[in-house]
Amino acid sequence: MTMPGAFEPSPVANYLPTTAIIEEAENFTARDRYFRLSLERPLGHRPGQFVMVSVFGLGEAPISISNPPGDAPTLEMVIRNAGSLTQVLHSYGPGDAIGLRGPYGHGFDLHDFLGRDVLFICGGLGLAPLRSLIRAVIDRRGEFGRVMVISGCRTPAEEIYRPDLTAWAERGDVDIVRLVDNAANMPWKGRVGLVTEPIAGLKLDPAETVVAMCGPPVMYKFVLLELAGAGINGDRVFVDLERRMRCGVGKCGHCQINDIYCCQDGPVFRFSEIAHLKEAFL
Amino acid sequence: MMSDNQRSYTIEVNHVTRVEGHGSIRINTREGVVEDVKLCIVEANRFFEAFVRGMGPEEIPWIVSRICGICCVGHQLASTKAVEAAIGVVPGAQTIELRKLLNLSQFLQSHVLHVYFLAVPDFFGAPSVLPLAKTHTEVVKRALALKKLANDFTAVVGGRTLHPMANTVGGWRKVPDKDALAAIRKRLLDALPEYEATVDLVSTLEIPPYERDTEYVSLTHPDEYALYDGEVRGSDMDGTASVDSYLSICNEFTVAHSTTKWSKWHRDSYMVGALARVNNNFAQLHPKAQETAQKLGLRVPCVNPYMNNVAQVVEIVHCAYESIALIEKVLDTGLRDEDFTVTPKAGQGAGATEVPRGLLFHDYTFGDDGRCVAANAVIPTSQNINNIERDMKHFVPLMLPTMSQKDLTLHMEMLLRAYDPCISCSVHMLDVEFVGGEEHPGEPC
Amino acid sequence: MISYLADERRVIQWIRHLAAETPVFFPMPHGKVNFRFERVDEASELQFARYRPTIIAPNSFLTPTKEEIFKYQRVGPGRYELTPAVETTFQILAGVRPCDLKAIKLMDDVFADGERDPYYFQRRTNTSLIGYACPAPCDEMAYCESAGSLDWRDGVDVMLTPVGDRMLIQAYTERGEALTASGDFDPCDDPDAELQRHLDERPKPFGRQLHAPVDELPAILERHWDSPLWDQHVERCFSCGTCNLVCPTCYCFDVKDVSALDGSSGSRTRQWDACMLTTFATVAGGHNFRADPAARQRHRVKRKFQYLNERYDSGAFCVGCARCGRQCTTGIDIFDIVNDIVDHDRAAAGGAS
Amino acid sequence: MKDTEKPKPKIAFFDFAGCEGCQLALLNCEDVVLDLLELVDIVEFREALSEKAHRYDISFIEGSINREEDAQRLRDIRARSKYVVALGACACMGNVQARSNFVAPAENFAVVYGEEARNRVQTDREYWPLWAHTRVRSVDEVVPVDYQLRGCPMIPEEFLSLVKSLLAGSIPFFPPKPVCVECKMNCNECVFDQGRTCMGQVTYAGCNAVCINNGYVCDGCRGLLPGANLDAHRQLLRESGLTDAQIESRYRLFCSQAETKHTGQ
Ligand SMILES: Cc1cc2nc3c(=O)[nH]c(=O)nc-3n(C[C@H](O)[C@H](O)[C@H](O)COP(=O)(O)OP(=O)(O)OC[C@H]3O[C@@H](n4cnc5c(N)ncnc54)[C@H](O)[C@@H]3O)c2cc1C
Ligand code: SF4
Ligand code: SF4
Ligand code: SF4
Repeated sequence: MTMPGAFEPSPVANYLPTTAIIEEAENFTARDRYFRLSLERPLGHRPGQFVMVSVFGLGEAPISISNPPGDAPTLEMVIRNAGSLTQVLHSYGPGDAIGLRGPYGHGFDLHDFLGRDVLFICGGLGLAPLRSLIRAVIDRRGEFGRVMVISGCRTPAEEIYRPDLTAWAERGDVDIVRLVDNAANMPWKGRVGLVTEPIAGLKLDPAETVVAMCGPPVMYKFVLLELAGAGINGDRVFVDLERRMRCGVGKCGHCQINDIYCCQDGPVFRFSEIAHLKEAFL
Repeated sequence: MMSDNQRSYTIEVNHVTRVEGHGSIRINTREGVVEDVKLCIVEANRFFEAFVRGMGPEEIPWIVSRICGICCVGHQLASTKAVEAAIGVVPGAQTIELRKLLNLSQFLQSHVLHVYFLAVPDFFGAPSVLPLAKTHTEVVKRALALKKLANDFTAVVGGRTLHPMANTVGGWRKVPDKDALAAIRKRLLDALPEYEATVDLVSTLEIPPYERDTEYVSLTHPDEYALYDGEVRGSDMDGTASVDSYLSICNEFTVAHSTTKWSKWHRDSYMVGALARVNNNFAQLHPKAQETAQKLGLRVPCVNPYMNNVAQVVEIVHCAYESIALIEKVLDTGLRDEDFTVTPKAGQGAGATEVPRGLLFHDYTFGDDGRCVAANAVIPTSQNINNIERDMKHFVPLMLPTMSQKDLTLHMEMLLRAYDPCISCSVHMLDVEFVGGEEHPGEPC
Repeated sequence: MISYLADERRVIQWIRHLAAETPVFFPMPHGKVNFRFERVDEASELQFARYRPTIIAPNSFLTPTKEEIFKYQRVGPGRYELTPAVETTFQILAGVRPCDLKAIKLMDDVFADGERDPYYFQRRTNTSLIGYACPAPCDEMAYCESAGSLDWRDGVDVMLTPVGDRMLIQAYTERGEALTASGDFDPCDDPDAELQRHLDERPKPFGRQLHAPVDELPAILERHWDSPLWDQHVERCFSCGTCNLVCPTCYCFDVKDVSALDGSSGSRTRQWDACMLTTFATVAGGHNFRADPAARQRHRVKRKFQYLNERYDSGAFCVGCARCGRQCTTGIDIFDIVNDIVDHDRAAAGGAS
Repeated sequence: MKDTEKPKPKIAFFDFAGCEGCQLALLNCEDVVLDLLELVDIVEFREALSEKAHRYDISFIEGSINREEDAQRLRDIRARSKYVVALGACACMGNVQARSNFVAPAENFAVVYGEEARNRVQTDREYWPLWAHTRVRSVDEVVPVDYQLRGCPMIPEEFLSLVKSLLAGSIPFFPPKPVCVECKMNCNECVFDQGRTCMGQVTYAGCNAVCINNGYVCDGCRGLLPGANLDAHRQLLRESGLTDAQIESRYRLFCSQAETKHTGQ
């Protein structure tokens, strides 16, 4: 690689990926593969940010950063086999090299959560970006009130980051609700149902709770209704909006909703700031 | 032990490779005597003459170009001429020059493809051109370069290489870019040594020495080596026949043992194609092409059908020099956008042009509403097929005493390929032939 | 600013003179009724009077329809050498109309947003603009005055303003001064008077007029999210994206890799995309955030008259060139859509009061 | 890109009823033909070579399927192939020859070969296997097709992009957009501005609008774009002065087959 320092996007390095080597790869589910990459230097990211992953010849895809911020020159992510590029990435393993640029976007700001009760609502692959924040919160567990994680997916076979979920549950100071839409004929100790269902049972303190959520587009409308029912104000709900993205830096126009670009102004938004955008929650 | 040539056997080559379209050869011998030789066409029908009915004049050349990918330019030109004759359109001088260029580019492309890709592997004893890429890299690279040049030439003049769209009834939809044309001329000039090398390559090939005299039929023109236009000449006649009389030239007829339509004119059969053209119009070839013929031992009249490949090389040289000169002329005159609006009307007309494989006729009739009511096309391969079978019938007994079955098979395939038959084209003209032999009752060959 | 006067013949001579040294692009007739920017050579016939907005707007000289952003070359297992595309050819766009000049200014805003886009700006800095102030609407479709772009001059190096049978030539930048130095022009002492004359000579109103001022449109459009008008205006829409592609303020692009057969080398390119195309907002997995043509049309219209004005505060993103309405084969005109919504808004307000 | 070595995929070409122009279009990729041979084994290509094999990674099928005998051969090829790619308009949608589907087969025979031939074909069993002209079918009407390379002829760039994609273990994808996109990017004057009519708005792009670039109009040889607004298009053609019969003939010129499928007739 001849272009140094691409992790601090400079005008020249714009769009130019650097190389990272896969250290560990594991299939979490039939279509989700976990990767840990070693980098030349720490990413310097915030939870909720993303990187553009490249395979030369096939293009790029935005992928969320799963690991918490820190000094380690590491990047963790989970990639779903969803198309032309991600299918090829699923054949990649330790030692293989991929291209990276970023981190991009506005992630979560830890200050919005400090001292509060924190509720994470993750649908399916939505746990991938939220894990970065959950880990950051747990690392400084003492500085937060209650910490609650609702993690749902379609079937038991589709759950990602299972060891993490188990470890968090074992701590005792984090409330974990794991649930699936359908557990038919599969071993499953968690609950069956939609991520909206456990919310009422958590007996949230509307004045103290801050929510971070990420999941498939259909999830948002229903969760937001449920949260509104629980009296939680839109300015304390943070959502992660994923749209088609080609450039990652607010130029290509694909992720535009009204006057915002999800990549540059998001992907994490305070709900109250975008509640009026009718296209945000289709 | 019986020697190979004493045995009774059947040679069957189904779906002969390295020809355009699907054809099969079938030869029966019994105790060293040839009982039957047949060339069968097993291509599926596409009914062009049926479904072009109802089309307007401009649509016809565009659609019938799809009769054959290799001969698309030829079908387009012959049908354009026929349609123009039918509805009384006279194209301008510029259009005719562009059509000639388009035709020349197709000759260069098709002949290079045929000589290098389809015929030469036989002489190197290779099953295809692919292994030659390793053993004769230079040859293959040259073949590709020359083919690319010819393709780019077609694209510059016609808009694209296959099924070009710039030519239409009455004129040119978009005249070629003069810079691009000048660039092609320069590339042709630069490629002259490569064409020379092609001649050298072919001079090393051993052409089977078989001869059989036949009638040679082609266009002929008082002012030039006839490729785009002219009257029809048969080597057996004095004077010429008009294109309009094409039905009495091809004289399509059926024979008792076969349902195939055959052609004959002054004799039992005739040959069209490069050898026929060279035989009939040798004096009008470019001097360099005449030199080439001499170098390759082609003396007219030449009656060895295997020499058709050599005649193609002679024409490659001719076309290269012709193209260079004609592009220069066109560039000197300058290119203008022309009006090519056409008013459909009733009428009938035939058109002919030489295509790489020989003489091609198209004929259309338009009704009062300006839509096509009848169509006919007589393609080179259907004219040649009678002659090919006769060659085979003549050669097999000559070869049988000295040749193994394998060699004989190869020689028959080579003979077929020497004619550069284009069976995709012929399908809509030829009936399929069945061999009712006892071994394979009812099975098509 | 230096100002000159000259007749059109001398101005054209000057442009030819520039073209002898630098690539100059000028709107020239193309086909039956259209124009496009073409490179000026000896054979070109240059004319200012005859004009209809070019098929593709001149912003294609700043963001080409297809542009390489870098090349890659494998140099070892997993190791690639990247070479960013550098474009430093100096070019002049001459005869650029005010609508397109404003559009270029808007593109400057877009590509400077967040990270400055190096590929856009390397072309932008190497491009000189010679504007031409329209003395009359180019045809019955234009509504540049109403869209607020008719008097745009910001960003030009040289502005040509027809006054009577002469032209006022004004160099707005140092580069403009250098360019005009080679012209055979007369000095002009009172450019303001000339400009005023130009304005006086211009028809009033100039071209078609929107039914509401552009700065009121964001609020009006906001009130009509669910209007059945969106559906009505796409009944004949082909979702063909023509309206996007011809628009001087559309800039969306797709990123694609073009590789050699064995994948060892190639380039990453970006090429124009269009939000009216069906799959523009489709994500992997198949969900389409704007599957309905009406939703796409609404997005396009609101982008031009609401969203981007809100984001960049540069006035309407539609400059009123009317290219989209002219080039739409099915006759959908954003001008009609907007007016229709304004009329309904007015009617509703009238009915309510 | 990964660096592990994979065995060369076996590629085969089969031709049915068509002009063989698509195979020729491939031979016309002179710049890359030799490179391609480094990456794949071409095991069957009757037009250019005499070799044969029994299992194929990618089978390219050229031509329409006009007879039951051909359909059988195609099923056999499908069974032996990992991917089947329809190569060109004939294979993708029947192409021009599918126009004859609108006429009784016997009538087509009579026109081309005369009454006598028609009678023979209809009465003599022996002629049946070769002549049985069922109906002109596209490849996907007979067997499942993985990918389509549209156009008459197919576009070599698309062919290469498909091969590259499959070699890389990826999924070939040809964006569904109309020809107008490419036409505009080429800065062409719309043919409607010239008083002519065009199929570009409802036709699957990928040809770079080559016909319009060269002064012609789009005749739709790449087939109808899924979901295209055909009602609006027919209406536009009507307003441009075409009669309903002319409109139908325009639609049928290349994509008779695709159109009947498209509109669910
Ligand atoms: C901020 C952000 C973070 C993300 N984080 C993650 C993450 O952590 N993990 C993860 O797995 N994913 C994540 N995604 C989603 C991920 O980016 C996509 O899954 C990925 O881009 C798919 O790329 P691909 O090349 O494999 O798919 P592609 O093949 O490129 O498919 C994507 C697009 O191509 C087009 N397309 C392809 N095939 C078709 C077809 N048959 N018909 C129509 N259109 C088609 C569609 O328009 C589709 O939108 C994230 C997305 C965003 C925006
Ligand atoms: S140009 Fe017209 S038909 Fe095409 S997408 Fe735009 S509005 Fe629709
Ligand atoms: S929306 Fe239409 S009128 Fe407005 S700037 Fe774009 S092309 Fe011109
Ligand atoms: S000419 Fe055809 S393809 Fe081009 S824009 Fe017009 S309708 Fe579309």
